[in-house]
Amino acid sequence: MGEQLAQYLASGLVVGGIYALIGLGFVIVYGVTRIVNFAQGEFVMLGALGMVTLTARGYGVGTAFVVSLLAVATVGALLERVAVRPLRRAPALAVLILTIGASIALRGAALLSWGTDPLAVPAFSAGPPLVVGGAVVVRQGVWVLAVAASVFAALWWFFNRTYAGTAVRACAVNPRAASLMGIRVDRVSLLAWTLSGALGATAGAVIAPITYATYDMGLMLGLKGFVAAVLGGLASPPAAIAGGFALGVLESLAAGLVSSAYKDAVAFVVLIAVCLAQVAGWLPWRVAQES
Amino acid sequence: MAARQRVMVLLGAAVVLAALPWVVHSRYVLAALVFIALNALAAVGLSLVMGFAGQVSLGQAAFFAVGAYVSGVLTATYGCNGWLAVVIAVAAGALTAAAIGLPIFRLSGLLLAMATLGFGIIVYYVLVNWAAVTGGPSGLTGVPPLTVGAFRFDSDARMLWLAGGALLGVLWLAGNLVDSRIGRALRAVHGSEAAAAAAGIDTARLKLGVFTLAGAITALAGALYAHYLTFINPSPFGFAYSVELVVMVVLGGVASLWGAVLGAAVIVALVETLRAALPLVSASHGAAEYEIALFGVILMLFMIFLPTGLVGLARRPA
Amino acid sequence: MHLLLMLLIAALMIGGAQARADAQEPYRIGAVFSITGPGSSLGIPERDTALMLEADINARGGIKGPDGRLHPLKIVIYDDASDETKAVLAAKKLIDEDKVTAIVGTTLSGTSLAILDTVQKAEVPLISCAAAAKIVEPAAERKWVFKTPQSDHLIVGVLVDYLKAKGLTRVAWLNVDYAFGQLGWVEFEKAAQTAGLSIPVNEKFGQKDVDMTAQLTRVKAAAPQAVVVWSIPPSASIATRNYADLGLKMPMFQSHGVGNKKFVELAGPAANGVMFPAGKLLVAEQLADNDPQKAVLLAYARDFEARYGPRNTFGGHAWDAVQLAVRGIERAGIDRAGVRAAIESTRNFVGISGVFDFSPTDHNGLDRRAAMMIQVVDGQWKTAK
Amino acid sequence: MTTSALLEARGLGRDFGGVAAVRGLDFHVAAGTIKALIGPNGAGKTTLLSMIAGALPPSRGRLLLDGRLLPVGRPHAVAALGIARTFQLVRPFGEMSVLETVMVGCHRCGRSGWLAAALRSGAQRREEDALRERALAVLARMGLAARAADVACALPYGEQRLVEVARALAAGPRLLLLDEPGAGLDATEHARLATMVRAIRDEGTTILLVDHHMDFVLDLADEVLVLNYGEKLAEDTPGAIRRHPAVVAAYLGEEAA
Repeated sequence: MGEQLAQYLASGLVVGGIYALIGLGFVIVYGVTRIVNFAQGEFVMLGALGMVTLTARGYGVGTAFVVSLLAVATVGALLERVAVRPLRRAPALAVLILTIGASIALRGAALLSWGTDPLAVPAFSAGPPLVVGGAVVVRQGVWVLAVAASVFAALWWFFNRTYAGTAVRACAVNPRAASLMGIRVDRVSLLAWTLSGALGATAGAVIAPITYATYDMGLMLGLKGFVAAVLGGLASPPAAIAGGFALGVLESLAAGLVSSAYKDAVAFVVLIAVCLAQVAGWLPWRVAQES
Repeated sequence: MAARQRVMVLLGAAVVLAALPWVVHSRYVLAALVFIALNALAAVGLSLVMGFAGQVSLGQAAFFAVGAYVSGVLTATYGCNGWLAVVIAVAAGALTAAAIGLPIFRLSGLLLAMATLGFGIIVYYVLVNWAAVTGGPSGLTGVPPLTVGAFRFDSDARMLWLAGGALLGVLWLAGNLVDSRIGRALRAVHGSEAAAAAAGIDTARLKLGVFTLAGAITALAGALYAHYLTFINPSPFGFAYSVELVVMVVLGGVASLWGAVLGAAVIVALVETLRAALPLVSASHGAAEYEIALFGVILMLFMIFLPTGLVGLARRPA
Repeated sequence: MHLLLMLLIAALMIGGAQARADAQEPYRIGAVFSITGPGSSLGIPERDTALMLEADINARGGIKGPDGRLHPLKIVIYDDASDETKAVLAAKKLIDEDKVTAIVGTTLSGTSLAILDTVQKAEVPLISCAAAAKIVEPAAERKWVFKTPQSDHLIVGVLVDYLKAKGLTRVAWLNVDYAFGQLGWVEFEKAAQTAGLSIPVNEKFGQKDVDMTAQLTRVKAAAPQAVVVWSIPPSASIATRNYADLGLKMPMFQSHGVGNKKFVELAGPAANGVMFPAGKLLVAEQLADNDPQKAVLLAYARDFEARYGPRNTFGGHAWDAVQLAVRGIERAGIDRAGVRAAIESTRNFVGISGVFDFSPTDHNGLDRRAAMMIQVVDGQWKTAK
Repeated sequence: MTTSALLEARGLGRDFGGVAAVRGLDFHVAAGTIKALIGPNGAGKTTLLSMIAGALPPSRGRLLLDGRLLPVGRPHAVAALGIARTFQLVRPFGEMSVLETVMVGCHRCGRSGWLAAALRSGAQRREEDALRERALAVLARMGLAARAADVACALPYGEQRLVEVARALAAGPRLLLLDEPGAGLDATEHARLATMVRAIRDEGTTILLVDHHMDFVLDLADEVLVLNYGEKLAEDTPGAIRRHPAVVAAYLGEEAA
């Protein structure tokens, strides 16, 4: 049983790392703009399919990673400029529907460009899986955790040690005050969307070798990432990371110890539970609402 | 719309509806109109929630599924009378909505939208995994058509009378409601919740009431769907259908009942036209491939340029 | 509003009228495939095969009808996007607007079951390319409906016989949580009981799951003699790789759902050794020369691979369906009832999925000979020993 | 003038994130009087009004209407007890007409439920007519009869304020809370408002009024409560307030300067 538990934990952490990366994208955009970006999962899909195309053309994993990251970050920035900005005064629900539209449009575009077949991406490094404390971890799983850790560290540095990062944080706390202090809120919004595009692409690129890439992979991953973000209160990057790992482990334990039939429902039960707990005031933190 | 005007319009529509099978003989066109009517019913329900309670439900397909499965299982598995099953299905839709709405309507805005999304997906998993009752992913066959004496609603034309009649009836009731004290209160809540509450309106109860009503209407559409197709399985009731309903409502114009009907008609017609037209352009792509991208783009364009929908376009002063 | 309704009807009618405008007197067969949506990996080769057959038949001058004259063949293909309501509309459009004599498809069991009522009432022969047995059973109630793929109980039966013959009696089971996986499980549970196999664990996973390690860890703990995974790629491939990564060594069995190159391509070396029951098409070259299907299989595989890439059994289902419809039309022309009767009386038709013997009580027409065990060896399909 | 207290506050306090907006407040509003609430920006006036209206739960203390506790955090229940309010910022109901807006104000006068409304029962139609008449009467009184069919949010600002008052009045409240009803009105409109408020009082409605406009307030009110940093600075008749040294120093002096 101990070995099994270790295995559930290990697989849960790898999957949780993916959710955490996606959840971070939600938190950054939500923090600054109070928008739930439904297209976050599509960024992940684009990152993964970008890796497919680039590695198939013979580029190395590193080059492919950087190029697809930049490309998807550009998509994020474009989306902000073309679609989100004109609606900056609209109600939050209108913007939510807009991003749902964006996610469907991106999915449709991917379907037309890449087709419906799942596509494979080579692992970052070849070799048999590692055994850690009785649990088997594939090498790409280690990559997922390593990349997630580096991204978290880089984000921490960015938010706490750079001017732009501080500006983002200021906007997240109080956009009006930030603008009074001379911070260009519209630029910060652009930055947030670009960043979330890059984060999504990163998640997509590292998981593609494990999950393969398909045009419709974004929806479920995006939703799980959102649940991770809500679990962490939607406003705090470290909490979203914790939420991601918690969700991954919870799903894995549910599949392993309870029943695999309802494994995917776990995330959504958690989602509703967190929402309700928030209303009832049972949570030590609050989900930041539209101010 | 004044009450009398509304009655005239609906009566006119009823005459057209009654005469339609003598004018249109293609079962395909009639079936498309049946699906428009069923989608429009569900969309009218959602437009009440979106336009009058100011909330987005991303799980509306779940109520369609509840209606379809309650009525389908009762008749196909337990041999229950069809109309009784439809009534129970509608009640089940309302009860489900009330039960889920009671806790989640204390949430607001985005959290509420996401909670309804979660609810919709959970219902889908229940349909898939509770195979003993629902037949699981491979579905439930043998749902009987509805009958009145010897008259069976088993052809496209007859089903169109039923579904179209149900739609007109719901439009009449919902139109009356919107024009009443309750409807005014709903519109007030949408306009300013705080001011509405100060006027003595129990906003939480009212919103819950609308959500319940929408659940009932959507379940009615689902029940009729089950008796029309005589077969149900979970896959039409997934998240995609919830989003499609939102698209219909947004397209037509959020706070307009006729807008929801228009939205449903346009979407079905668009999909069918696309299917007819696409083979002329490209043999290698399925129509649905373009359909997905097209839906997304339509949704975005409408939110950016025409948030009041097609009805808003018509109303806008020239 | 009335105006809009009228416009709408007009638009729908124009859509239909266009298709009717052909001058010649072609024979029209309708087809509904899942070219998009979850069923697309099956629907696309089906569509390709139908297009190929249409071109080949017309290149030979068309179909010789009961009037003794050659008629061109027109196959009207619609995409149902793996969606039930779209399938119903497509079927009605084929029947009333395109005036087809018979319909082939749909791709998936759900969509086929959804259009049953339509074709039965309209009295149009339907030849389904979907797996579920209940599409054509009981045949007495499904007068107008036939299907070409081997039913689940047939495929599962071949697998269970094989397991038993190899002395593998403790078998773990995993299936994907939609119709294909569920129907497989229902049949397997039944067949296993009859054959005296025990199933220490049965687990599910989603088609969009990214990791099945948790389920496989439970399997590992139960220490069965063999494992069956009933799914299609990509989840089937992910499960296969997770299986190898966890170091599980017992033999792994899968379904005919992995009978395409995509499975091997995605799963990589982990796919080696995987065995699955499927039609003979995949190993056509290795069949004994006296196998009745060998020539037909080789010809189809050659034609298909020359145009579209590696063969798979799904395209074969469409080949059988179209050929059956064509044979019916050769005997009865555009008389739908005649075509139906012709199909029902078809005996000894050598197709891709097997040799078909239809009868009023059997609208699938296949038996155990239609499937065999196949093994992946170094990325290639081999007849399992 | 009667002296029985309609509304009474005891030790009322409200914090926002540790900062007290209102603290330890005791006062009462006598039935049938106009009480004015004044104080500089941030003195806690609107916070106080929101607490009375039930929109904001107090952190401490109690509010009593006729000696009975007011429901907390349930504005519609407070409204049911006969307390109506206007808002500092006009809150129109979307695209609603003036008549409908005022009819929303008398929402509580109606009884008919969902089913009656959907079926347009006879009783429901009669009730609808009664509500319409009542709303029209209120509009006529406010001099807005000609505006009944107009879209409320398209009216000039001053008239929107009057619609806001009409909406509150339509409920037939015992206690009317007016949050800066005179803001943005010109002199003639101000005079009209003052006449109207007096008339409302004379019909027996008690009024609690927040305003910045000193002359308007001191001229109109029967009693004045002065707030400063959430605490009571003074509570007295207008005449006494004009001479109250602390008030003059803290507030009137500022105004005068």
